[in-house]
Amino acid sequence: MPRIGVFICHCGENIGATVDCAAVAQAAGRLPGVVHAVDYKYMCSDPGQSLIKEAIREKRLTGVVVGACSPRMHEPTFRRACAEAGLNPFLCEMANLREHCSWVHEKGEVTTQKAIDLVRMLVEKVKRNRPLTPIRVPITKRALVLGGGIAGIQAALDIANAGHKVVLVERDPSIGGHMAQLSETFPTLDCSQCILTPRMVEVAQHPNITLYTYSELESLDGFIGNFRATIRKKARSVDESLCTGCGACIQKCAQKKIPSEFNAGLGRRTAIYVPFPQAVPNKPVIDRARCTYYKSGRCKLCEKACPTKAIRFDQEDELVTIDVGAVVVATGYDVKPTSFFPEYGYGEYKDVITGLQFERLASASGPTLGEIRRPSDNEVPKKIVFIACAGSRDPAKGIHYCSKICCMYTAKHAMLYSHKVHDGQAYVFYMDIRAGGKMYEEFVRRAVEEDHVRYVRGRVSRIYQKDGKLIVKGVDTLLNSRPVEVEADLVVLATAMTAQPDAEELAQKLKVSYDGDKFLNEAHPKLRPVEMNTAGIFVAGACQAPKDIPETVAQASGAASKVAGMFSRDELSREPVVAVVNRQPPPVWSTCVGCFLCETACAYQAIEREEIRGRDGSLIRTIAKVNESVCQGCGTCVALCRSKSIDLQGYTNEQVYAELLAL
Amino acid sequence: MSAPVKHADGTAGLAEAVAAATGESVFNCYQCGKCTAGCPLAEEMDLAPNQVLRLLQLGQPGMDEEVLGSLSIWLCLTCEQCSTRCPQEVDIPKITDWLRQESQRRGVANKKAKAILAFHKSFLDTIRRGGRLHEVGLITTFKLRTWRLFQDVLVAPKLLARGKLSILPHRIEGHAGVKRIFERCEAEPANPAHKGDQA
Amino acid sequence: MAEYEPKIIAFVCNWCTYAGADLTGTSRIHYAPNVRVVRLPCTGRIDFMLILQAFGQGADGVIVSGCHPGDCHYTAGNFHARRRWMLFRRLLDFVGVDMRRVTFSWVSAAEGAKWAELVNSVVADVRKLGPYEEFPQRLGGPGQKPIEVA
Amino acid sequence: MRFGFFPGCSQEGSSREYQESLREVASRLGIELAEIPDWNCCGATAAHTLNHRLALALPARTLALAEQAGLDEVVVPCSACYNRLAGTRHELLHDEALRQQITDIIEMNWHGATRILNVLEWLNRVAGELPGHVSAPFGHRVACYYGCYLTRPKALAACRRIEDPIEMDELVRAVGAEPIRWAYKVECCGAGLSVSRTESVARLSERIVSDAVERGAEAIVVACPMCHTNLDLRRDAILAAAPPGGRSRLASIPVLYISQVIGLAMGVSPRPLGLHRHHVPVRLSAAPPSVAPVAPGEGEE
Ligand SMILES: Cc1cc2nc3c(=O)[nH]c(=O)nc-3n(C[C@H](O)[C@H](O)[C@H](O)COP(=O)(O)OP(=O)(O)OC[C@H]3O[C@@H](n4cnc5c(N)ncnc54)[C@H](O)[C@@H]3O)c2cc1C
Ligand SMILES: Cc1cc2nc3c(=O)[nH]c(=O)nc-3n(C[C@H](O)[C@H](O)[C@H](O)COP(=O)(O)OP(=O)(O)OC[C@H]3O[C@@H](n4cnc5c(N)ncnc54)[C@H](O)[C@@H]3O)c2cc1C
Ligand code: SF4
Ligand code: SF4
Ligand code: SF4
Ligand code: SF4
Ligand code: SF4
Ligand code: SF4
Ligand code: SF4
Ligand code: SF4
Repeated sequence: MPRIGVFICHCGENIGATVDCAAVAQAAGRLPGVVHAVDYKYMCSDPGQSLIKEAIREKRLTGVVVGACSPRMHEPTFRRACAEAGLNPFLCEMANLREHCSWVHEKGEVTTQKAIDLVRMLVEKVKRNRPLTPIRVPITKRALVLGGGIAGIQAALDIANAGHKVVLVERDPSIGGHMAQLSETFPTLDCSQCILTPRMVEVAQHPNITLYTYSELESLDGFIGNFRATIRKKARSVDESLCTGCGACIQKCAQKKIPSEFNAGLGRRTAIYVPFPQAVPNKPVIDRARCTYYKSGRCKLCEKACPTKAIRFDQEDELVTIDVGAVVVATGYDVKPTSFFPEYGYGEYKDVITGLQFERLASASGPTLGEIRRPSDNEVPKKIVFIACAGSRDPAKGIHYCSKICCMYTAKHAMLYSHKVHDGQAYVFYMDIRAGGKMYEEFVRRAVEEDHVRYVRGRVSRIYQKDGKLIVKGVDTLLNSRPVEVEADLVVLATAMTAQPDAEELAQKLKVSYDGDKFLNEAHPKLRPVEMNTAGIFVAGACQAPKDIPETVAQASGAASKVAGMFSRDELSREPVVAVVNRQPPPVWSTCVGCFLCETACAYQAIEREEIRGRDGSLIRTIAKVNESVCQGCGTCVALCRSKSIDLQGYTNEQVYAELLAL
Repeated sequence: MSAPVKHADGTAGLAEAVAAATGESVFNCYQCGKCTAGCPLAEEMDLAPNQVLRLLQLGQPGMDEEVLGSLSIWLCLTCEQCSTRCPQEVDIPKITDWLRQESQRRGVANKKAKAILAFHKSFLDTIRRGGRLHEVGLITTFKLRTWRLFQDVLVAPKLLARGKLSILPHRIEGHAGVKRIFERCEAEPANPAHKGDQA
Repeated sequence: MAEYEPKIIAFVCNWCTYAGADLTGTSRIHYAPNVRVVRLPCTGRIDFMLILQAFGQGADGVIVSGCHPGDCHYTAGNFHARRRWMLFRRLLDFVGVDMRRVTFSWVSAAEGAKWAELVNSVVADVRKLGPYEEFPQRLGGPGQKPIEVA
Repeated sequence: MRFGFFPGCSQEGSSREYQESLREVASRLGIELAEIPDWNCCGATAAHTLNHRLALALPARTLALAEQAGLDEVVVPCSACYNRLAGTRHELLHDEALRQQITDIIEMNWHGATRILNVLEWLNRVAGELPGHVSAPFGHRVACYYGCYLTRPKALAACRRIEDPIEMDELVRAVGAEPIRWAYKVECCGAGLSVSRTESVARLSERIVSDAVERGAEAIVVACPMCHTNLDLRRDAILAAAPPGGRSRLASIPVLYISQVIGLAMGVSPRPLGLHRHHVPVRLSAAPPSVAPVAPGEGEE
């Protein structure tokens, strides 16, 4: 038999002036199962709490209802009091007599009656409460960081500096990401590599960081605190432990004309290569798809050249499995190629390039050693046109969103051009200038005021080639929509920043959600910007949305601090408001029919499949099982389950129906 | 479809009527100007294509009338260059088609568009009569309508000499049916979906 | 029955509407006392049978209210809820529930006044409709066991 | 093979050489072109401009007649007619209510059974037959001009690459010509304003002819009577619109229909192809192309 105690609080005058608290307590006392009912002036005060504790001990209460303020205010207080008196804290409920009753209604019988109803509902509920224990999950204190761009580098260093182990996995032969390709960076125009490369070296040397380059995530299992990652280390064809990075092999390589990814196609590289001189690790890989030996079975010039005999043509991919407690996803972005733009020539004009290619032209480490020369004939362009929003804000053909950073880098490009080509003229065709950020507007104004970049407000309709010039046909909507035609030597498209082509695949591997544009979704756009909806997985950088370096780094540090915060404890502990699938003695096992509607309902991937096997190991049934460390307790699955096999602890069907039946 | 836009005096704006009749919202246009930049006739227009849309978007007193009385709507060749490249997929020719018909209905067509209108009307006249275009008939009617007696006189003999002009019109068997099609199409108001009438 | 007082049951989520109703209290905005609130973690938890049960229990009107779409504490919970509400509507309609008696709404934690307005307007509407006698009778009157679910 | 055929009005008159040459090519390829019985004018720009319903009803009558005649596919050589017929079909198939309204007006049933083919689509379909018939490869550098209605609107998708179509280029290459890369493939020639605003047409067409000439084309190839009229018949107006110095260069470049180019390559003599009907005389020496053909779409490399 339940033995419920009811405690009605006056909150001074707050409740007492409107509700007849004594009458409520009396009425509660008459409810079946209630063995104790009192009212008191301030329940949350020490004497008030003692009242409850004593009653629990003396009356051997099996449940407590406090009729007072909002549970959002004092539920923890009273649950703690119960626990101190030896009653499971989850056997305590609160009826909201203040915010939902005395403060919002007139004094009188009706209001008192409502208070009685509210108490009765909770009494019926609490009779059906079960003792629950907070969920505890052990934590593996090692983080996996996916992607070695500035986001991944920053996150890895922050976590490692907090004293935790980090495994950094980068797909390319070197870390660095897009930032390594940039020339100078807005709004300060500091040299990108100068600020990045020291960080890259730090990563390589940090005792807490294990670096896997030329590697990819194969699979991820488990849940917060207890993931197991399998990583594929692609065959470099070079034994890293022997290689000294001398570069002799590269000098001798038979294949020399492969478009360099690092130079965005503007330079050439060899088949055995390091992507750029400051690469980390500075050890080559063989691009097997392009290597003569792998194509024809002959060559091995590199092997002959190598003084340390490090070349390994027979090396195979290697799978490594590691346990980690948290994952930071920092896989970055991609840009649309010029071939995407039909009206700008389907990528057929060599002197129509992307912003990223311009970065390489402007970079001292680039194919032109920082001189602005156009790809077709290596001439210095005297008239250059920058086209903003190329592919962005173009629902018809491109993407609907604003890529956010291109207004700024276009201003930067125009500025760098003006600094390098003194007799040149830069034009920018734009729709809006989006320069929100510290010193950003000032930066754009400088381009206009000091460097005399001519900004034309209008979108370019078409580009075609004539007599070695690129005819750019636009319009100035500020000048009564007058046509503006520029005969340009070089055209730079601020092409859209898009998600990585394999973002969807990766998201599915990680079981995290992504938006319609394949950018990964944070858990909440304002309040949980670095967490993802799968507990224990965090996000940083441009894989979440287009962003510039300052924002990327801020988010990376945010993600790292979340990880470090998590790792500062040995166990995770959470409220046990989670779903459970019922289990019954065989032969029923469970009423779950295995329809897995709940699985589709759950936004957190908390539903797992459990196989029930007979003694002989034969499969009897597959039923749903909730991973309680992942479940957030939203109850969506419960509402969907047609066989009522899954229930939400703390808000079970029985409890909720009991509340209703009390009315 | 877009929200209705009212004029200050409470009458329905042209933008709303356009949306009702064509399903095209002028509010989708974000004034990038790409349409105008590619339009072959923009230089000859009194209002650039994007400006037509802008006037409709603002719908201030007199703006709708300015659009309906413009020469631009008659110059448009329906070449679809603008709509093909428009990032917001605004179907300008479709809107223009409707504006022309509305302009005629209200009798406010631009005076300079007279020749164009005359040509189109003459064109339809010959079809109304025979079911097919009769080029000699077309040119003659057009001349009569515009008094442009001498222009094209130079071309006609060339055509005749090369056996390209048939003097006698061809009449299809179903010409009566075609005539009925004309009658039905012209009987109902040309722009049935237009609701907002102005004083 | 001289003074008919409608009985309203409200299913609300803990994070938005429950908190919103708390704010109504802290702002001392008064509203009709006819409503009884059932607190749930999320509107995703609400199912069709709960609404039926409420009517079976003698409710004259039901309010279902949670976070605004997109603001849900549980990323997707109220999207599920929203889709399901469309389904609920049809189901409730099919079972013969008078749909004028079910109100779906969104009240955020900041919308104290909106909560009061919502309750008042529902109470006024349901008052006009009169007691919902047909429905509980069809189910055998108040106080019966929870409806068994197929 | 048998295809339905809709010649369109101008090919009964000012552009009859287009029809003549098409029929000549078809018959040599053993293809029957079955004219839609009692077809009527598509209404062209005029109907479009003046009365939307009429602009749908006129083509709809012809579509219905084609369907009655049991024609599965109808070849429409004029790209403006193609635009009207295919456009009407598209619009009526996507709007049930409108279809009802229009079929009431034309007093005929219509279900959309007949497909409309533009001339390039059709020629590329039968291009497999060509090699065996080419006896006098058309060894000239040509500028393939598509104009507006073959490439637009997107919904009708007559050409794959909307800004730089290659269907005609592929055809002329198949008969030995060398298509040039140029900038005015899809720029408008002025279309229906030919009579009412000849000056505008002259201005637009002048740019087209100039670019073709400057890039070394020996002829312009078209697939539309309107384009032909504007570029050929209006040549005097074009010259008047050209900057004084450059007129003579623009005077002599001929404009050929794609069917005439194919016909010539098949060894058909000029007269049955209607070459004598052109305003700008077609005088092309039989010299082979000086440069090896470049595939359109390839880079300069
Ligand atoms: C033309 C241009 C100019 C710019 N100029 C500036 C500027 O001046 N100032 C500024 O602040 N910002 C600038 N930016 C923006 C800047 O590049 C980005 O903000 C920044 O690079 C984002 O860093 P990230 O680490 O998130 O992504 P990335 O730099 O893209 O790094 C992602 C890394 O993850 C790796 N990776 C991807 N997928 C996987 C996978 N599945 N597994 C393992 N590894 C993977 C990639 O190989 C890459 O190394 C510019 C951008 C462009 C395009
Ligand atoms: C009109 C307007 C509308 C906005 N709308 C949105 C929106 O829709 N979406 C959005 O994302 N953002 C919006 N914002 C921006 C948003 O308000 C800010 O991003 C956010 O509030 C910043 O939070 P904060 O904590 O940094 O600063 P604040 O909110 O300013 O908090 C700073 C706190 O520090 C206290 N404080 C100050 N000095 C001291 C001191 N010396 N010692 C101790 N305490 C101190 C202050 O009292 C204050 O409580 C809006 C801003 C404005 C002005
Ligand atoms: S428990 Fe709540 S209602 Fe009671 S005195 Fe404390 S604050 Fe007031
Ligand atoms: S074997 Fe391959 S990597 Fe080595 S030198 Fe030859 S081509 Fe280059
Ligand atoms: S030659 Fe050998 S040691 Fe030198 S970089 Fe190449 S693989 Fe490494
Ligand atoms: S940042 Fe500027 S250039 Fe880039 S998409 Fe946005 S508005 Fe266009
Ligand atoms: S919805 Fe219910 S029956 Fe279906 S799998 Fe989930 S728990 Fe089992
Ligand atoms: S309660 Fe919510 S989070 Fe938990 S399993 Fe169910 S749907 Fe998933
Ligand atoms: S191209 Fe489209 S969006 Fe741009 S101005 Fe023209 S109609 Fe408006
Ligand atoms: S359709 Fe009309 S407005 Fe559009 S580009 Fe052609 S002529 Fe200009």
